[in-house]
Amino acid sequence: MGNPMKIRARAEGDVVEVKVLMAHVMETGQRKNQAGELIPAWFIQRVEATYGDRVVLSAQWGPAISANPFMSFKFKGGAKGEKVRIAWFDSKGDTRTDEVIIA
Amino acid sequence: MREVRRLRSVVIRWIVACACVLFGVAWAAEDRRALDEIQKYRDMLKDGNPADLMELKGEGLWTTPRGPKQATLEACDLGLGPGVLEGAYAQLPRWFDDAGRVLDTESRLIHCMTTLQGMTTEEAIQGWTRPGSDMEALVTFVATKSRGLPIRPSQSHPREAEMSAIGEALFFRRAGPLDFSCATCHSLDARRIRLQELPNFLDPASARESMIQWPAYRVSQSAVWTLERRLIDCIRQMRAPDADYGSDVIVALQMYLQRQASGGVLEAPGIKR
Amino acid sequence: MTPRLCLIGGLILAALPAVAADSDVLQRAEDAMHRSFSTATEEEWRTRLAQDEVQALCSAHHNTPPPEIAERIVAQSRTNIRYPDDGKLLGNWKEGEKLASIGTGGHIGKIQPDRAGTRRGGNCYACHTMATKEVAAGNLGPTLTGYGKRLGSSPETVKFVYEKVWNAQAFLPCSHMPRFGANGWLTPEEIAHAVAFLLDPESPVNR
Amino acid sequence: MEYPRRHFFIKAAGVIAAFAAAGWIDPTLADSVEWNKRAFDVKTLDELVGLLGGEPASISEAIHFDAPDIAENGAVVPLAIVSAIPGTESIAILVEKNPNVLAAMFTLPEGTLPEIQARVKMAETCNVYALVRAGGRSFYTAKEIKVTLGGCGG
Repeated sequence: MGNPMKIRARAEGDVVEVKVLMAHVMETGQRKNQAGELIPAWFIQRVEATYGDRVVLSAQWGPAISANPFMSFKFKGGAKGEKVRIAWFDSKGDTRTDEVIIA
Repeated sequence: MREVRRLRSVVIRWIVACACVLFGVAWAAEDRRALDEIQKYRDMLKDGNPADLMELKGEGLWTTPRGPKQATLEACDLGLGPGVLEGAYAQLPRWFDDAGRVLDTESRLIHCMTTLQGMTTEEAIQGWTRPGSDMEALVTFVATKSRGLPIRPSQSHPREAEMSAIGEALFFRRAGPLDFSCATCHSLDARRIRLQELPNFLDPASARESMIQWPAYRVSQSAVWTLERRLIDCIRQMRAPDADYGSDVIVALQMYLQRQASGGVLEAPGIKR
Repeated sequence: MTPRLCLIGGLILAALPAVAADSDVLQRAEDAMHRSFSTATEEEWRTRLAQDEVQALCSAHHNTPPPEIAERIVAQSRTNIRYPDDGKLLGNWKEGEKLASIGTGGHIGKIQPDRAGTRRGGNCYACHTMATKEVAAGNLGPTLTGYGKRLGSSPETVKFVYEKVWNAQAFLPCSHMPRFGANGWLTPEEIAHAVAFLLDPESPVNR
Repeated sequence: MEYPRRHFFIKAAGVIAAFAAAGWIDPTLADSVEWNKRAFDVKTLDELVGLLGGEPASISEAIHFDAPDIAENGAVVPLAIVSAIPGTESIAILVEKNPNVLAAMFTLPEGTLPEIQARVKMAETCNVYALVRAGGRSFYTAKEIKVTLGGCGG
């Protein structure tokens, strides 16, 4: 299920800025271990951000996104005190969802 | 933060000044641009330090009943009394009567995990060489509880002064096929390995600037490293065999470095190459 | 050293802050070493952890040895210089260029040893600016850009540069630079390649 | 791991379909709950644009691409992209010399600003592209980022 994300969401006027850190190895499948064997790929493939029922961002990622990914984006129409929810889905079928209250 | 930036700009100016005298203005401009861009790179990474994830994980480990005794670490005494976390990291390593040794953060946590939770040492440090290990998470969590406080390693026991003196001797101790010691890279001002700026641990200002950042997320490792992990790797880079985790050499070096950096206000966790 | 020089040396020494560590602390540091590398083999103790005389002297004096010890180090460092079998001290600069960039090799232990067959390099760029096209050059040592242009390539110069790379302490006692030849890190042929990289007019160091 | 995976796909498929129907998602980029393997297998910017449809991408100064000229480590290269192209629907990041060129595609539903920050891995010094899709057309800007060697080298 993975470790918790760290999400920050801040409203300024009617624009909410969301910053997300995710705990994930983002293994490319190209690296070798000490024994010289390839380490299998394992990375987040899709990310989805929702505000209430509204999708505010969806993303598809490849293994070239850095380990422990960080992303930020902004959307209009969010209100303080409401929640933003982030979900990720990885190449092994793992998924994790966390949410934060907009400050 | 302002002081750190000012220091950096002083360092950059110093490098550039020397370069101008020696090799001409064009070369210096190029070098400064490189350092400026690296500074920009670091600034862009500051917001959203993945080490924050390890702080979260460490807090979870601290408050979760674990080990054969199913106890949490909340009664662990890091030197300021059972359960007192605020400022404890900033004053380690220190002498502990109950252990009869000078201990650093890691070895004190091992002590708590074995005594309070009933773990073996092997269980306590399990996976410490791998990214995201429990020990790195716990140290990160403990260190953040000293954020904003000055580094002030304990000076209450004569064995602490002895450890610091041993640490200084080890700092200068050259050995191995490349004749390296810590001082080879860390006893001169404004030096770099490739583009990597090196702290000069003989200069308190430079020592502080470096030490206030540990534990740090290391982008080259995609992982948080504690100072202990970093020192063990420095010794590996010097082409020595592996030093034991929590061993006296590692504790003594930390004692010396923390003393050199006394007064530096902790910003942990930092972000480093 | 003449008596007069000795006197000056002694005065300089007296004026310097005491840097030599006291022998009791040095002994305790050695004891700490012996307690802290439980997995090291006997060979590793001999070749990686124990100090030779020069290392021990430089450590004890924090790399600023008093004159008589400095002299001893230089004299000793001049005794064991070996040269390539074919006598050519100027090798192939292209090979030297490769060696200058390679920073791997020689890592041991269980945590992150080098993979079998990892090339061992000189890692010159870690500490020196050489060809200007390499942006990521360190500055622990002096810049070597245009070195050959400045020094030329007379036989004396070639010999000096070869010996300097072989054992920097033959010229500067307690130099931070590894004793690449004396320690067996690079072969005489590899050092000749490094000399060519520094001095050959065709080398990017001099173009 | 089989069960949760199926479970998630079924659930997520419903959600995505609903949003796609509402017109909030660019169908060429995120119309499927499946990862777009074809897009991530492309070897060039042109190939990706071909896959997305429309004319070849044109270079645009309306895409502001902020990143350091030199990265201290290729494992983490921070990027900030802001598009001033009206009707920006998605932003993709491509790294020219990576084994797989496409690093990420962000789909921006209505109400989401065309501003993205992310961090990518770079195998070596090369161009990084920000590719913007708007009204079925493709625009891009490029920036060369140097990846340096740091540390002790081992």
